[in-house]
Amino acid sequence: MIEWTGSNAIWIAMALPLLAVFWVFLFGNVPNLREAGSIVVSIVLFCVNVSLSKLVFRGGRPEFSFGEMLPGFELNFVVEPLGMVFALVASGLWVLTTIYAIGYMRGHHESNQTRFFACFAAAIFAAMAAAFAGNLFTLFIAYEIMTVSTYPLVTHHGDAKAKAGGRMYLGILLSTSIAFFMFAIVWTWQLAGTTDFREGGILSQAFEENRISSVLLAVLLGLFAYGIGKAALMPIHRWLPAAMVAPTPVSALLHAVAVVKVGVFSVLKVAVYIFGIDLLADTGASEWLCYVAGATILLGSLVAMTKDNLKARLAYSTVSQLAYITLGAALATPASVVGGGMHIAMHAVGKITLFFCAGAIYVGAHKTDISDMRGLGRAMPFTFGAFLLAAISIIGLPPGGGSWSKWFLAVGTVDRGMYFLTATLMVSSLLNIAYLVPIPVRAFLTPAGQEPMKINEAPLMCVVPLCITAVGSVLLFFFANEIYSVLEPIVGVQPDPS
Amino acid sequence: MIDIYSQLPILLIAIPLFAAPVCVLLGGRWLTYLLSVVVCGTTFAISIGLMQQVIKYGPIHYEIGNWKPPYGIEYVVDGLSGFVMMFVSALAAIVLLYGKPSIDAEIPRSKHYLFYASYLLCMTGLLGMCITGDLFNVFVFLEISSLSSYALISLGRTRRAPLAALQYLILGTIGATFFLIGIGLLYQMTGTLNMSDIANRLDTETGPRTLLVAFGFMTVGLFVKMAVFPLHSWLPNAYTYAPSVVTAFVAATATKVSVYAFIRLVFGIFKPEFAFEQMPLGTLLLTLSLVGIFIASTAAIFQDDVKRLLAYSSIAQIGYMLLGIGMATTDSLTAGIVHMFNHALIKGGLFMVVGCFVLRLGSSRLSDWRGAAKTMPLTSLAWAIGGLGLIGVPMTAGFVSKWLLLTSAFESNHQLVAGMMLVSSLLAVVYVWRVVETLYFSEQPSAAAKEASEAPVWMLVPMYAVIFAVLVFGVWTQFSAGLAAEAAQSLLPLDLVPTAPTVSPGGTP
Amino acid sequence: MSTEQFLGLYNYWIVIFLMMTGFYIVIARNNLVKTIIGLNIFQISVILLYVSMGKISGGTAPIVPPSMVSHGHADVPHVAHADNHADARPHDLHSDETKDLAHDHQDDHDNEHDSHAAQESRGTAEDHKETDSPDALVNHPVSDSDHHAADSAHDEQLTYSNPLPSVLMLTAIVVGIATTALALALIVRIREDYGTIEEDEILEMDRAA
Amino acid sequence: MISFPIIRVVSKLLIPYILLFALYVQFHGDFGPGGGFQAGVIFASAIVLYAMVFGLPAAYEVAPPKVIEKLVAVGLLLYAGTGFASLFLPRPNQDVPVTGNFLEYEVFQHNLLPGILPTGQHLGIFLVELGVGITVTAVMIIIFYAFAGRERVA
Repeated sequence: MIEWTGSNAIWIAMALPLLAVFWVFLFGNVPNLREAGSIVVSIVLFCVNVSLSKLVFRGGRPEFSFGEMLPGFELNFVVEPLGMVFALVASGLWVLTTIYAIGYMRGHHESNQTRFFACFAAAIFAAMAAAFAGNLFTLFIAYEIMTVSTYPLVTHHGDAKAKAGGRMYLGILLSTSIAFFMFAIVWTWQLAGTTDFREGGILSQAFEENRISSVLLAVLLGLFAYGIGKAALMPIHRWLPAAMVAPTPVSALLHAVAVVKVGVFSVLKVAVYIFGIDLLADTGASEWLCYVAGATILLGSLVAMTKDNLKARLAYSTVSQLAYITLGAALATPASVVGGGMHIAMHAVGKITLFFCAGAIYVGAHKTDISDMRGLGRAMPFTFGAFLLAAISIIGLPPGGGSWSKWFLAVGTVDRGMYFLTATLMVSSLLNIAYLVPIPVRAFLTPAGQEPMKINEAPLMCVVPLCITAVGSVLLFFFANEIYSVLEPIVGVQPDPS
Repeated sequence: MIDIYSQLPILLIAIPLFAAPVCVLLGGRWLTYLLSVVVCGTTFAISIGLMQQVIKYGPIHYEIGNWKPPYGIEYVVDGLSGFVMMFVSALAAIVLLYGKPSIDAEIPRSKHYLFYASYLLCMTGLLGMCITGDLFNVFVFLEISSLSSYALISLGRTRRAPLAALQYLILGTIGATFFLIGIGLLYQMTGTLNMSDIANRLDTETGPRTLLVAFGFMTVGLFVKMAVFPLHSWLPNAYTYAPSVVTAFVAATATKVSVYAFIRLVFGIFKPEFAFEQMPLGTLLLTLSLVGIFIASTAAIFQDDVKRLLAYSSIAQIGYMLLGIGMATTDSLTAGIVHMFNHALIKGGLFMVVGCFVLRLGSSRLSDWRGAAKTMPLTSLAWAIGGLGLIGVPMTAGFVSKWLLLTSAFESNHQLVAGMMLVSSLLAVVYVWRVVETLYFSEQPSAAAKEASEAPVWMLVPMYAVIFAVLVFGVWTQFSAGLAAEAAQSLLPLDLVPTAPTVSPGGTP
Repeated sequence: MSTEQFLGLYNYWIVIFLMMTGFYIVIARNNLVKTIIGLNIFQISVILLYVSMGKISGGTAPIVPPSMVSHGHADVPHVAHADNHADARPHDLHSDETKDLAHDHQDDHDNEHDSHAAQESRGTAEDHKETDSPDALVNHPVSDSDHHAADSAHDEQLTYSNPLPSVLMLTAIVVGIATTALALALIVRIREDYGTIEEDEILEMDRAA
Repeated sequence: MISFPIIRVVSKLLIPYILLFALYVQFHGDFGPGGGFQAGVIFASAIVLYAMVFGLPAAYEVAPPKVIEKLVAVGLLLYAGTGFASLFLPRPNQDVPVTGNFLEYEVFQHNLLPGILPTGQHLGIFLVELGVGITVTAVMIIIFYAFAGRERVA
């Protein structure tokens, strides 16, 4: 038997989604068996991650290595708290999304469901690999696998619009990662002689030895920030709205959780473990990134307000929210980094709820435009109720989980003395209210249009997951302290041994 | 009894050479096909045996007719030549195994036995170029492979095929003659034709000007055969109008073997110090290959014929190999050699996919491929995977060589080259993905694609063997990168000292 | 470069002239047959280059003289057979002695270059010396005093031209013939398909198609 | 051609001598200048002359294209076969029996009819030259046929 150790758990966690891929292909013609397998695997994966997290949060750093893939470059996996949180969020939400996707896909009679579920599992595999990646090289490989495996999901419908969206998606993500990310990794490797993620960063020595100036450090950071196109920093955010042509479960899991979070997660990891927050703070190399992130926060929110299509609005909202996390990395203070890490979880749970709701509205009422949703709240109370809860969390109002992460980010801006950015955060929150809250409010309070109300809630398999996530986003408010304490070690604070 | 192991080097050449006239004698279609497949398989097995011996005991020397080396012809198998011969013979065997339906469809039946004879001769020529340790012999084998490939290309279905073959013939002959002039000048200076003997006798440091002339002639001659930009003009037509099987075989092997000959020339005969310090080979290669990569990749984007698209892509990919040679460090040379191997796999696989589509859809024009993924899912998937390899996405073979090239560029302080290389590889995304989109996401399938059926199983299996190899060698790099590293190590044990003072990593000023 | 030197290199001038002529024809002619003729001239120039390289003025064909054969060789020596497989090249000088001769010749030709160049101070040997090629092919059959068989056979009439370039060129000629035949065959097919062998007309037709 | 009796008569007279000369060059190639290559061309020229004077159909009867095509292969096989044969024969004068390398003619030494049959190196060269001669003859004729008989064959 395989002994239950941390390092075994790592490869098991990565093997499970792959198993799901094969399972789905194997039983592609037997929908029930195919989907039952997906659910079982996702639940098992979550349990594995939970048990692994206990070890990690106590201060363990399990490792697993596939050995050198290329001379000097190992396929190496190390679990640290940030990655663990990300893995927990992704795998936990995968369970719900799978259930939701079954309801959605069946309710919609989508074609090519086998390809859909297989690619879905492959994307989760990539997310796990990215979360556990022990060095930049491994992270890069996981990142690219995710790009390629999600492309068929984006172009799922196969029409001209999907094709254009897919082209934008693949074009931006692949080209930025090849042109910038890869370049930055090799540059880092040349400077530091390694690409391992280490506490305190690996570039400080090169800087002390004058092999790189602070200006070039800023350039390198830029290569990373824009190379990781999944972080959707303006002006390379266009792929994210374009990817909204995908079926809603895809948008929900991938473009609220897995794909985009891999992006910001990578940015955080690079800032913390490659540059080291001390180096960033001392050299000011990340200062420009703070402003770019701030601009993205504001512009994303502003654009979101102009969108009438619900998914497009949520997409721009995501662009804006992702920039919060990038900002957390760029501010490079302990509070901001931890806040950024928390926001990964908070935003993931909140945003997936919103997308679930969008999908449920589409399945139940066949509506995609916000202006058509008047009075729908009475027909779909659970859906819009959940929407409201999640919106509160995203905006950052208590009792939503998002309030904590935004608080720590704001603390970070004050620590760095960037009051201008503090103001930006506040303005952005106001904008969030402006573009999110009216949707449920209008749905509940305005009377329905002239058409007769024959609309019911979406199928149970759609509604249950979104209620769970909505409740989750509120619960996170109360468990914020736990998340904070498990994330603290990434900025050098040792965990409480008790 | 005959000691078969000691005779392996000559058997590698003699068996296919012997089989070619036998094909002519036999005539017919099935018998010659079976014979050719068996011979190619045997050749592959022999090359594996040779490689094993090389790994175990070091380079093998074989004296033809038992004449001692500087006078007799010597065959030498070392890490590099063994490696190249192995993948050349492997691809020759697989392409032939795959190609029967395609050959039946594209080549007149009365010419089949001649086709197989030419195919075997072409393979003999390519293998001979690798194995021989004698410079004039290289020329002879070069011409054997060239002549037979001209004949193979002219077998294409359209009337443009003979013209394409003729264009190739004219340029190829000029290239080969240039090479011959170089050989003559070297012989004049040293009085010997044995490569290692020439290397020993050639005084590259204070040598006469004739040396420069010889080097120039041979380099340009091989540039033509490698289709280095701007001497590539023969390649697109030749690849486009040749029968699909021929294209798959020639594209996968011929230019690679020329690159091999070039590596031998630069590192084995002329010393790298001469080539890169006295002659501006490094700058020349870097410039030509970068310009070539950009221009050829851009040209590939605008092609409507998939064969032509891949042909331009080949010109660009040759550029990557030359980048590896041009940076002239052990690591970059390793990357160049690995890319030879990887690209042979990828391009061979992709052209095999094209062959399947041409068989079923009757055309290699992109507009006829619309929506073919519905009716030919497996073939289309093979294209997608091969295409990812060509782009260099992680877990495919293309990534390995690109990564190695990138790291070696950084190591030798060619950051600009590294950046341009990455940007240029984005162009590959465009031309590969155009085809993927056409296959998978076309709303209006073409008439041919609607009625097409999946390619026959015995084309699919060998094709997937190659495509699968693209994935395997993207993960398991010990084999390809390991052998290449050893070969590079033996060719260029020490990096050349960079002439311009640069900040060396790790050193404090 | 003095006039004398210039004329002394006459073989190279001829080669260069032919080469450029051939090259020009290949590039400038539209007619495919003429292109092939140009290609042939181009190849011929290289053949001349090789042959003139190996030729010694006054040298004979490298046939092993009877005086050497009588040194206990039962075999009748055969000479300079030519065939289209390059393998046979070094075997031309058949007996062991001759092999050794060739060997010694190569080992020592550096030292002896001067004396022999003086002796044969015409043609290529001189040319090579005066251009900066030190190891020009000096073709002297026998030179070293320590060679047992050579002593008796050492006389002027044994000066022979290096057979190797000629043999190499025989191979090159075969290749040239094969190329030309193939090219002409292709042209015949092109003519049948297009009705013309003018390249620009063919390209015009292709573009129209 | 019928109207040129002189040409017909002269060629008829000449062709045997051309063939004879070809054979001389072929088999005396071992002793003096000559060899299979030159001989093959001379031999082929006789056939070509015959074809030019008496017409292609007559030449096809003398040298049928099918046969000639196979002869190309036969000549090559003779050459390559000599090489292979040397792989299987033992080297002379060795303590431990070792077989020869490819095209190692020394292994062809034998004691049959010494002085009349060639042996050793001589035999090897003889066979290889013969193969070359056959191939060159056949190739030259086939090239001629290919061009001269284009319309009729096609």
